[in-house]
Amino acid sequence: MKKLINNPENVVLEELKGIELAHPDLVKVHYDPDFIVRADAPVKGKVALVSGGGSGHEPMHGGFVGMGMLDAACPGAVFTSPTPDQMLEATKAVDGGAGVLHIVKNYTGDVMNFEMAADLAKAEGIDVEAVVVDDDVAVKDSTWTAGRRGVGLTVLMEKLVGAAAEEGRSLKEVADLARKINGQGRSMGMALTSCVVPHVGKPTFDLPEDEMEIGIGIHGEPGRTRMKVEPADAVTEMLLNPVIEDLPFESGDEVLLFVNSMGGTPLIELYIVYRKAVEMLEAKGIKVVRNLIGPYITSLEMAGASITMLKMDDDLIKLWDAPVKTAGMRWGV
Amino acid sequence: MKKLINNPENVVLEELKGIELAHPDLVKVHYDPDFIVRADAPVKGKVALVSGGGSGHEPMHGGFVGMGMLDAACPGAVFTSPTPDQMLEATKAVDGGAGVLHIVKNYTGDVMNFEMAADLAKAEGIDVEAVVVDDDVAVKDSTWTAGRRGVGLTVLMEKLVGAAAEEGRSLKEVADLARKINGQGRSMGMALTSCVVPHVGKPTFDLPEDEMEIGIGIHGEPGRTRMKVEPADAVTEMLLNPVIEDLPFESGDEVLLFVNSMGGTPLIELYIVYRKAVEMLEAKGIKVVRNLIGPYITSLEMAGASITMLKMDDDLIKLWDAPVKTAGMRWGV
Amino acid sequence: MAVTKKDVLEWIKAFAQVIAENKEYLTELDAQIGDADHGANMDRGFRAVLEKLPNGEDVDIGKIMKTVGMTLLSKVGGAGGPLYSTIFMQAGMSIDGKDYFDLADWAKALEAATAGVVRLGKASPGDKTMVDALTPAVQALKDATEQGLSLGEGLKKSAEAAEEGMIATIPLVARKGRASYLGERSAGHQDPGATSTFMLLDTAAKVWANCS
Amino acid sequence: MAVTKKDVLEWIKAFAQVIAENKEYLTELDAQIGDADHGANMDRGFRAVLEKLPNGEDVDIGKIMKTVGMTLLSKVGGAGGPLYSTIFMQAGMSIDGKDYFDLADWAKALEAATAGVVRLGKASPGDKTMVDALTPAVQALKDATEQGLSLGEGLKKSAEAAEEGMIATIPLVARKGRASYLGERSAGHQDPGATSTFMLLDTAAKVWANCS
Ligand SMILES: Nc1ncnc2c1ncn2[C@@H]1O[C@H](COP(=O)(O)OP(=O)(O)O)[C@@H](O)[C@H]1O
Ligand SMILES: Nc1ncnc2c1ncn2[C@@H]1O[C@H](COP(=O)(O)OP(=O)(O)O)[C@@H](O)[C@H]1O
Ligand SMILES: [Mg+2]
Ligand SMILES: [Mg+2]
Ligand SMILES: [Mg+2]
Ligand SMILES: [Mg+2]
Repeated sequence: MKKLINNPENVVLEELKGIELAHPDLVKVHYDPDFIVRADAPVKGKVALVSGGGSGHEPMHGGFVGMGMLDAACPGAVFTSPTPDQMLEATKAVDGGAGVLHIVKNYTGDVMNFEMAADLAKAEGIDVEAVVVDDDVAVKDSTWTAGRRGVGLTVLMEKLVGAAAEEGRSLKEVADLARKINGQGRSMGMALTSCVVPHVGKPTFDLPEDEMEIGIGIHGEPGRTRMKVEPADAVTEMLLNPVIEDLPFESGDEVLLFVNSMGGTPLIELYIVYRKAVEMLEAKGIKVVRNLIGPYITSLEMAGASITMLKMDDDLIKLWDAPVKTAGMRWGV
Repeated sequence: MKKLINNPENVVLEELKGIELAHPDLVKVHYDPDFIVRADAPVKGKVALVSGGGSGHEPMHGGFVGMGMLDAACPGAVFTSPTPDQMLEATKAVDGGAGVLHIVKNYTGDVMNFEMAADLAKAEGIDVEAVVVDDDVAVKDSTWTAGRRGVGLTVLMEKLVGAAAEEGRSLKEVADLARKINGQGRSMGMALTSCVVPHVGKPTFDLPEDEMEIGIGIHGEPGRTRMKVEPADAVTEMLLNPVIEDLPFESGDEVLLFVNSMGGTPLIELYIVYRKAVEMLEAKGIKVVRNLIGPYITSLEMAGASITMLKMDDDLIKLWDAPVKTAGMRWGV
Repeated sequence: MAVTKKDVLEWIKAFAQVIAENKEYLTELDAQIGDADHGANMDRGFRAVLEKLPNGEDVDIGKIMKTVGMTLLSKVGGAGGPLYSTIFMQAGMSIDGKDYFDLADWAKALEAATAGVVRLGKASPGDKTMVDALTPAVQALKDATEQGLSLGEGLKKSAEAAEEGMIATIPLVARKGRASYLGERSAGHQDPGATSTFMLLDTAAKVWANCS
Repeated sequence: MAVTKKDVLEWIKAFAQVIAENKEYLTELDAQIGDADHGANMDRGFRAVLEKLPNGEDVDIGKIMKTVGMTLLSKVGGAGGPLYSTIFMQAGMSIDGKDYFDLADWAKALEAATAGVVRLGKASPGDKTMVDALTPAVQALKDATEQGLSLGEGLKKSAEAAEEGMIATIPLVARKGRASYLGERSAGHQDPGATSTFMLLDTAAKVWANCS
């Protein structure tokens, strides 16, 4: 295993220390239970946003704590959802009296732990709503299964809903907006290499030098199919077409196009994918009105990329353009 | 070779197309000769900043074109310095009448090509000054050799000098500021894995699974020493101590600390390194007043990190905090 | 024929040991169809349990089990955390106030635990989860109680039933948890949670074999 | 005994071919002590040269060489681009206006080319660069001219001298170019630029062997 880490057991703790030292102007870090809150929490009268999940997806979620985005993030162990006590304490720390929205990625563990935390918070008199993100079209959806995974759309949701909360919208409005976003955004990802979970010390899956995995999850969960490596343009088609067809996105739609690195894929390759994706969308009469390109929801050092598309409207565009000041996403201020 | 690319020969062209499609609000892309200029170039009366170098270091330099940073960037082939005709045309395109500063990383090819371009531009009546960045302490400096390489400090210089130009400082002032920055900034990097140059198709160097290379360049040039992989804290010491000792940085100094990913190393590891670096600096009485953490000057998908330190003063802090609006670095606007 | 407070403490300590020894194995199973953390998660949780475990004074068995459950809840995370927490919380509530219990008590406790897991995770038998180990184990305990088998015999039968349930997860296509994302590709792999659950019941059978 | 315009065109085409065939080899040499692009750079440059190469009408040898030089300047980049551009520009200026040249002319042309490279790159012989192939080749051409050797003989001697110079770079510690970053570790590797320069002069010796 080749990583710039010390003891694998201390990875998250040392990362948190780094974040605390690096961004005292943006966030405060609490330990035991571990969570990150914006420096000025709680913000009186504003709906507070809490998210969280396993570590190893940086900058998500800790890097998205700050003005215009999350009020708190709860980091679990690497690829392991955090625990209810973290979520409860974070919820209490950021509640400004207008209620708290939990943004939960649809993984059994995340959902269960957040549900328990919400119950505990409600018992303490805090108004809590939860929204589950499940945008990954690589997974077949069904009421009989755990359903789709929450992936790239989470990043967009945290930004957009964060802006809405900053505007002073109510908990119900903010939660409805989050559900609307979940309804009109879709993602799919792929991997060229496996990630290595620190405490495991070897690749989660073996991918031969000439193969790739299409439809991968952000924890190295195997995908839809394994196949020979194809050129970027073909890969882009394999990711984008299922995304387009699922919603479906249609001619005349205005979208936000998000091309994400899984961690090990550098920016130069993302632009090559972005280029092909825009060409494909243009050919279908779908207009890209906003974009995001870079490593925002990663899977440790895994090489690969994901594409997320979100149908936009005037309200969403306004919310996207609104100021945001976090370590991982910043503009307008 | 596992990359999201099509034909290796088209990597740079397709990347430029992607950048053009993604950021029309920030930049314009010219082809043949290839260069990127800010969307509102030339800016009348402002000193223009032109940089460039081989591709494969994204977001540097193309991602740093925009308000408050570069006016133009010239992308060469992957890891190959661009050619004088690119630099000449870029210089002409951005000259707003106040002269043009060339920011050149100290590699034989970059220096020669930029020198030729400057001569050609001067012959056309444009006021051109050049500043050469050579901050890499991994290389022994000497007048008998090519000298030190230009690495991480380039990113900081482009931001700081860009802000100074935006303020309306003269070409001489801006060039002097750049030389001052070069005089008080130092860097050193390391690699855990080799990068793969697209047209080569295999790793530039072989690094066994249990070894790392300390003092690596940004083109996969071998470093000072190869050794067994060590924990992040030990690696941080190996990078930071030579940086501190070279200038030297001393107790009471205020610095900007820049922890950079070589491309394949994810953010979580950078924070672990940052944490250790700050602890070391605090112990020496050196105060970190600003920081930058992320992949800003990369070497394709190479895993590894570099540390850059720049001695700050009130003017530099003001320039650092000044608004910048580029694809790769953005705040204050 | 009863399990005492001391036996319960020994069982928990022994299981922590079993988990530590099988950490890599469980993680390896999870790597096949999940995210390669089940062993590490359980080990982190049970190391914390060992630190928090009461020495047996001033507490009853229910209290001990609930302490284990609370510790797991705040230390494990993932799906395994709340589920294992529920097993101990529900079993603890079932045995609350007692300093010892017999086979019938244990059958009831494990039935409550299983019901809690099903309530939380909404998995049915055959979904390729720990429920596939728990359900037959509960049935075996009930049968053993009815048949009047000894404590040791009953525990042995429940461990065997859990083992069969665990092995029966191999051909199944997962419908719950992370493995369900794999669809058909999840078949052919043993469920990690069912495996650790078998170990839990197997450890009970071994540690409590000679309780009298 | 003279090299004609046609011979010059043939030499350039043949060299483009040699570069295409040795692209991987040159890049491999550059990977050892540089950045693994010398072969790709030269190949990109000479493929562009082939496209821009005049067919020989309305141009003299000087013009042809300067066209090659300008094309390399805008297509190669790196250190190799300006340096190879200089070789052709300076040689072209030296032979300007002519439709053929003899051994003495070529000795002067290559001397001017070498001087241009040294002016630009500031390398001395022994710094482990293409200067180590050029310098002895120029000396060999001058000696051959003085000794009154034939064109073919003189070219052969210059190619041999360049080859020796190229091989002599192996033990050297680089003091210029990217290889200098390696310090002592650059010893034991042959310089890629000296290697392509040997190929350039070797191709001339072969293509022009029977010029009369
Ligand atoms: N909905 C569920 N109901 C019951 N058990 C489940 C459910 N989802 C997952 N499990 C169990 O949890 C195990 C995985 O635990 P673990 O790896 O610790 O958590 P995670 O899947 O969050 O990484 C699975 O092997 C399965 O036995
Ligand atoms: N200062 C210099 N003077 C003469 N030749 C040089 C100098 N620097 C480099 N070279 C030559 O250039 C060659 C490398 O060319 P190339 O790989 O194309 O450029 P780069 O080093 O920019 O990647 C070296 O092998 C060496 O022969
Ligand atoms: Mg997990
Ligand atoms: Mg080069
Ligand atoms: Mg798991
Ligand atoms: Mg080279």
